[in-house]
Amino acid sequence: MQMHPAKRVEIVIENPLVGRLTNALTEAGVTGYTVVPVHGGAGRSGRWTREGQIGQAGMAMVICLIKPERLDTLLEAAFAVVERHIGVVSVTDTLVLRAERF
Amino acid sequence: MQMHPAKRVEIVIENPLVGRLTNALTEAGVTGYTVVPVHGGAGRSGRWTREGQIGQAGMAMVICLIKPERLDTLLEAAFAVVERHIGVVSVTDTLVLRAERF
Amino acid sequence: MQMHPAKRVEIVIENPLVGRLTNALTEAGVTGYTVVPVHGGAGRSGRWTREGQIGQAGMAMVICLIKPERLDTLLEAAFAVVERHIGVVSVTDTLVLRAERF
Amino acid sequence: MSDILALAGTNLISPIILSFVLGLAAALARSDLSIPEAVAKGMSIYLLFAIGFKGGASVAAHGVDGGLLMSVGAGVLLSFGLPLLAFALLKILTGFSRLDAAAVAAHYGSISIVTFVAATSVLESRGIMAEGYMVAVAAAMEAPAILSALWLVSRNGSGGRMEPGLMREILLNGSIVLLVGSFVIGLVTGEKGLGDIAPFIVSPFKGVLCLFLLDMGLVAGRGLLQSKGVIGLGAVAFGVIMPMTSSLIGLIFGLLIGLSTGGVVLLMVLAASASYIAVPAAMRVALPEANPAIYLTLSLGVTFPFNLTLGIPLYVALATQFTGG
Amino acid sequence: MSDILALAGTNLISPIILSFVLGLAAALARSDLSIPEAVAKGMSIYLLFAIGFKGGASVAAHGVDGGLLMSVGAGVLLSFGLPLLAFALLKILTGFSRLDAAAVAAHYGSISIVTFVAATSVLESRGIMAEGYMVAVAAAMEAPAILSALWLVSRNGSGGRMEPGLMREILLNGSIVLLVGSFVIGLVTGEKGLGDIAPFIVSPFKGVLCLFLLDMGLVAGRGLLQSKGVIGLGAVAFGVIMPMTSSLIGLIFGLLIGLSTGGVVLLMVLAASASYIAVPAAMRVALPEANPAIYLTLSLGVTFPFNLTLGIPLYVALATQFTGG
Amino acid sequence: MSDILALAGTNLISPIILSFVLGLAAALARSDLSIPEAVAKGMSIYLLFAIGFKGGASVAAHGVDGGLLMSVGAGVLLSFGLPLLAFALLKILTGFSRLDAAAVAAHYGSISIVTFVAATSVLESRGIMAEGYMVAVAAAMEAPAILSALWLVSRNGSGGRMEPGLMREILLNGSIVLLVGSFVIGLVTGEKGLGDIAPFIVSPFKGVLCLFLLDMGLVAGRGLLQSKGVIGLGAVAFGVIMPMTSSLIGLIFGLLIGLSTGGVVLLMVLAASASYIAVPAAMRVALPEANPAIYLTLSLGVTFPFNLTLGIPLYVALATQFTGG
Ligand SMILES: Nc1ncnc2c1ncn2[C@@H]1O[C@H](COP(=O)(O)O)[C@@H](O)[C@H]1O
Ligand SMILES: Nc1ncnc2c1ncn2[C@@H]1O[C@H](COP(=O)(O)O)[C@@H](O)[C@H]1O
Ligand SMILES: Nc1ncnc2c1ncn2[C@@H]1O[C@H](COP(=O)(O)O)[C@@H](O)[C@H]1O
Ligand code: NA
Ligand code: NA
Ligand code: NA
Repeated sequence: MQMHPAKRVEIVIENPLVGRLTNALTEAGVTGYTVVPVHGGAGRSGRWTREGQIGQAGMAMVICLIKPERLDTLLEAAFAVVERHIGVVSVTDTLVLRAERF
Repeated sequence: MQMHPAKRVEIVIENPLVGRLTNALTEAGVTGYTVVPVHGGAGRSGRWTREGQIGQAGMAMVICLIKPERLDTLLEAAFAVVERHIGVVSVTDTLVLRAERF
Repeated sequence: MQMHPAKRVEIVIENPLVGRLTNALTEAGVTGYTVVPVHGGAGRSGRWTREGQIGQAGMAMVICLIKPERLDTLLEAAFAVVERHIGVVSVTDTLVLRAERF
Repeated sequence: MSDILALAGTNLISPIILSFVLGLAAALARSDLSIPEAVAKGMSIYLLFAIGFKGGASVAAHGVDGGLLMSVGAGVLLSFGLPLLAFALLKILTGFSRLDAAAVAAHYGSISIVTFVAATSVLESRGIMAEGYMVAVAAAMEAPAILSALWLVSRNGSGGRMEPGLMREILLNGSIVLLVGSFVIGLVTGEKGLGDIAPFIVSPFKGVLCLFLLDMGLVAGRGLLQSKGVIGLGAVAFGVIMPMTSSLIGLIFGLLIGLSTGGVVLLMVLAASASYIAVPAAMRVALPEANPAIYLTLSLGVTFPFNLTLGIPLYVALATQFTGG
Repeated sequence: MSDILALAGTNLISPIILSFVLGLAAALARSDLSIPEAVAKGMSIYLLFAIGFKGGASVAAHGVDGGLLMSVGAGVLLSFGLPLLAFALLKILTGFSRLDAAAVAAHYGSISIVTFVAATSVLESRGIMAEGYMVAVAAAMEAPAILSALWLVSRNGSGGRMEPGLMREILLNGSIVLLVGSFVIGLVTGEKGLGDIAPFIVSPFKGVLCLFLLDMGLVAGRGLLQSKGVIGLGAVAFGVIMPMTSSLIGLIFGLLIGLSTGGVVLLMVLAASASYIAVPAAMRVALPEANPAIYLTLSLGVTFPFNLTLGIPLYVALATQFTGG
Repeated sequence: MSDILALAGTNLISPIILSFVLGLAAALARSDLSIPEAVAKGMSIYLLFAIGFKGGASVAAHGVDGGLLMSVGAGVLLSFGLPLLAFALLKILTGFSRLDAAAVAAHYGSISIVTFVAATSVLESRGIMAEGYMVAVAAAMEAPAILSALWLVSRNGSGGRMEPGLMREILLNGSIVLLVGSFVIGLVTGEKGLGDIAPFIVSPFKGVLCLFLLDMGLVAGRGLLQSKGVIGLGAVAFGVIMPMTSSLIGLIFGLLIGLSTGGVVLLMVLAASASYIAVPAAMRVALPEANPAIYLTLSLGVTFPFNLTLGIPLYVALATQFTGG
């Protein structure tokens, strides 16, 4: 089956910032992403779980599949939001079906 | 530790189709997959979130780890289900422990 | 943007073992991971979904981004927990922003 | 007329309607207020269980008459037939593609159980009785409309196909099973069973309905925002004209069968209301190329609020007039 | 005998049992009806809190007597001992491996709190009183059976190991903590406390139980489908013979302690019921090689429905007979 | 004094407080007891809706007087002003950075609606009436404190910035919208509306509050474990001295406005309580470098339990004393 090279960007970010991140992505021309819930985690700011939370806090994972040439635009837009906040960003090489969608 | 090359296929698909997809995978001889919930996303068919949904709608992510030589069978089975629907498919090279399981 | 090579380890494991796994990772010096809920899946031990479950059972996905040179330590720690249990482990090459965090 | 307006006025000033309005307003103002999906689903299970059980217990108390079979038959007929009417109306009022029109039509042949529940609670507060078995009619009307819509599409060769397993999925769809199942439980355990669990399914019912409608308002409002520009004036007109027309057909059927005033109202409401759970899910499988933004916006964003606020009082007024009840 | 059947009949025609049957039927018919995990967990927390609180308040009202300590002691003894009986029976009736048999045995020594709750509500509707502290006995019986099972496995050298932290996890397991905690709160705040929150934990209790059993039916039914062929006729026989046998042992203990009729019934039910939450989770950690499909199917798919439908009326009949209550 | 202690004693022996203590104890003992996030959020929506509705219905019944506007004004003033006091106190008692101190200050100017709800239920059980519009005061006090805190930070040039959209987010925050919205619904539908849904929002209220406080205890306890060592003795002292001081300021305001005894108590409670939902979320956006462990531990782990157990009875005693009520 015909596959096309792409980048898979995975961003773990605090819930109150998800809207800002996806807005920034949209403004940067990124039209596709998927938001996955996160139940808990650990990092430089310590360990947490959903059960130890009240209200809107907690984190989410935003996954973007994108054409390789658009990666830098995306990362810059994402970084502007993520910069001052906790969370991580990773980029993996991948292949996608139906390239016309990206 | 001994690692074995494998493919990681990630399919984002509408909830009402998850059962059809996993059935198709099973019929194609794929015995292992993991279904992860999705909270929201955006694509060619617009932006959505769980909170703007009622009933069974929304999407899910199906992740399959598979021996490289079985990739084509899997993609064909998956594509037959996904074809007419919204959603994305990506394939990444990966390594797995305990190859006898795949 | 400056990216640094890293490994992305993805472990699917039973819920009652998540705490043990993250403790083992912490003891092995891994300070960062993300836990994602899993809604269902299939493998050598059969097919299951959240809806067919009562109580604490079910599975979760633990994702670790880690410096390549620390991979072996991580895998050994993880394997000690996962060994006798159902579940899968995969390792993918990736790139991360803000390497000082890993 | 002024009577209807007065009725509508009283209806509008109720916690139930105002909760829906609050949700709608919060969504349109882009507040982050939201009810967790699991809780909303839990409340809908509660409402289905309660309404089914009460219907069954009421049939147990009053006995079944020939009306049950006739009403179910009428409901099935309506569910099969109304999509054809809707399809024709859509061709006149909108420029929707054949596929989109068929998908919308399926929704209007099927029913909205929350509209039904809201109507029940309006009847109750006015002291108007209705046949308990109308719940069974509601269940019977969920599915046939989907078949009509698929037939509308397949007539010209392409598009909709009856996927293997889809029919079973539709008929064994959670809300049908729960409604019919709890109806049967209510029927079997009767007054005694109802007495046992009344403090759970009767007393707090209206309050739960308020919170559920708050959520419906949120969902409808967010849907409207997300699909701005998807539907034009003609489509909005359809969303109001269609329920008014179908309610009249429901009225005729109800009078012919000889239902009580309350029964006639409920049949009108079932005819007038449009599905927003079972049918959308079926459409995603059977007609994936049809645009969900269109049918969800019409059903949930136009027709549901219309029925809830103006439609129900109108139907009550008409039914009272014609049954002399 | 005909008496027992009549009792069973009345028992079967109750919203509680029929809700379970509805769930079971829906699952076996492969309907997509489902109750969100969070809501099901919420309901189980409600049930544990309510049953614990009411037990405590009842002890506060009637005073503690020596029966409390003796009953808890008897419960612990039963929980330690019944796995040995179960293990022996399994060796006779099935071909399960040592490991699987031990895992199953752990479940039957421990208890099912929903079966206990269902029995309480049967007693209530017949006007049979029971000691409030039976709730404490239930809590005490959850864990010891796990130790017995691990001992059964370790006896022949391999397999089960007491992972560090497992013991604490079992003893501080959510349902034990909630049951004991709310029992103590009920004990401390007494009738006044109960009065404060009765409209929450007393009146709607049976209704919530119905919805919870609907979910149990769904889960049990789906479990049966997923594990078709895992258990044979011998295992099914075990799933019925074991609770009947243990209930008799419970009967003897109850009579020796001098419990009231209701108390004897509840001790029989505790003995006869099998865990499906705490013990499975512990088994996944301690005996991961044991097959969960076996122990979940037996406990949830065979013994739970048996106790719910036939077992409880049988135990009530026996206890009434022997206590002369 | 002994009076206050007696009051505190009675207060402590209530299902509400003991449920919180149970949650706290379970978390500290590292039990896995937990209430699903969706259920906890569902309960908080229920509590907000119920408290808002009842407030509105009570205003509808007793009429509005000038006190409403004055009280809302006083609330806004307190919310703006108390962060300055908190900031000064923190500079004296702790070594927190400017940023952390400002973030903590925002929490103490804002309010905790659960503390308010708990106080309402204490007043009720003592038969002390309060103005229904205190609910509106609560809503008005949520946001201003955030602005004060951002001003405290921006004064010295760096750090906090008012992100675009943040102001709207804060003002249209779910709990404010729900509280104000249900207050208005209660006001509009009045006694009749309340009668309709009282079996849902009045009778089971205290019971739901118990389960919600159980969850708060679990969250507070887990938070304390996770942030051991983050706050020192000075900070703990702040967590007790600050609410006592603000409650006195609230007392003065309440007396000046001429509120009833119950109204004075509630204004004291609002002043004394610290936010743990709206403000933390706003801080994550506006002051991401401030340490959440500090402000959550202080607000949820120190001040909330203090107010719940000792604070409320103290405020009731003081208000009774000074209003002569
Ligand atoms: N190395 C890592 N691998 C995976 N997830 C991580 C890692 N580091 C941080 N995270 C996630 O990002 C969140 C915030 O991390 P931090 O900014 O390091 O406190 C954590 O709670 C994790 O969910
Ligand atoms: N480029 C992308 N990256 C990640 N997820 C995507 C992307 N495009 C689409 N999706 C997901 O697939 C769903 C349907 O996409 P579409 O078919 O483009 O409407 C979206 O709601 C997203 O969850
Ligand atoms: N090949 C696979 N790809 C993705 N997930 C898998 C795969 N095999 C197993 N899993 C996941 O791991 C769980 C246990 O697998 P197993 O140990 O094979 O029974 C399954 O329920 C899946 O969630
Ligand atoms: Na209709
Ligand atoms: Na037992
Ligand atoms: Na305050």
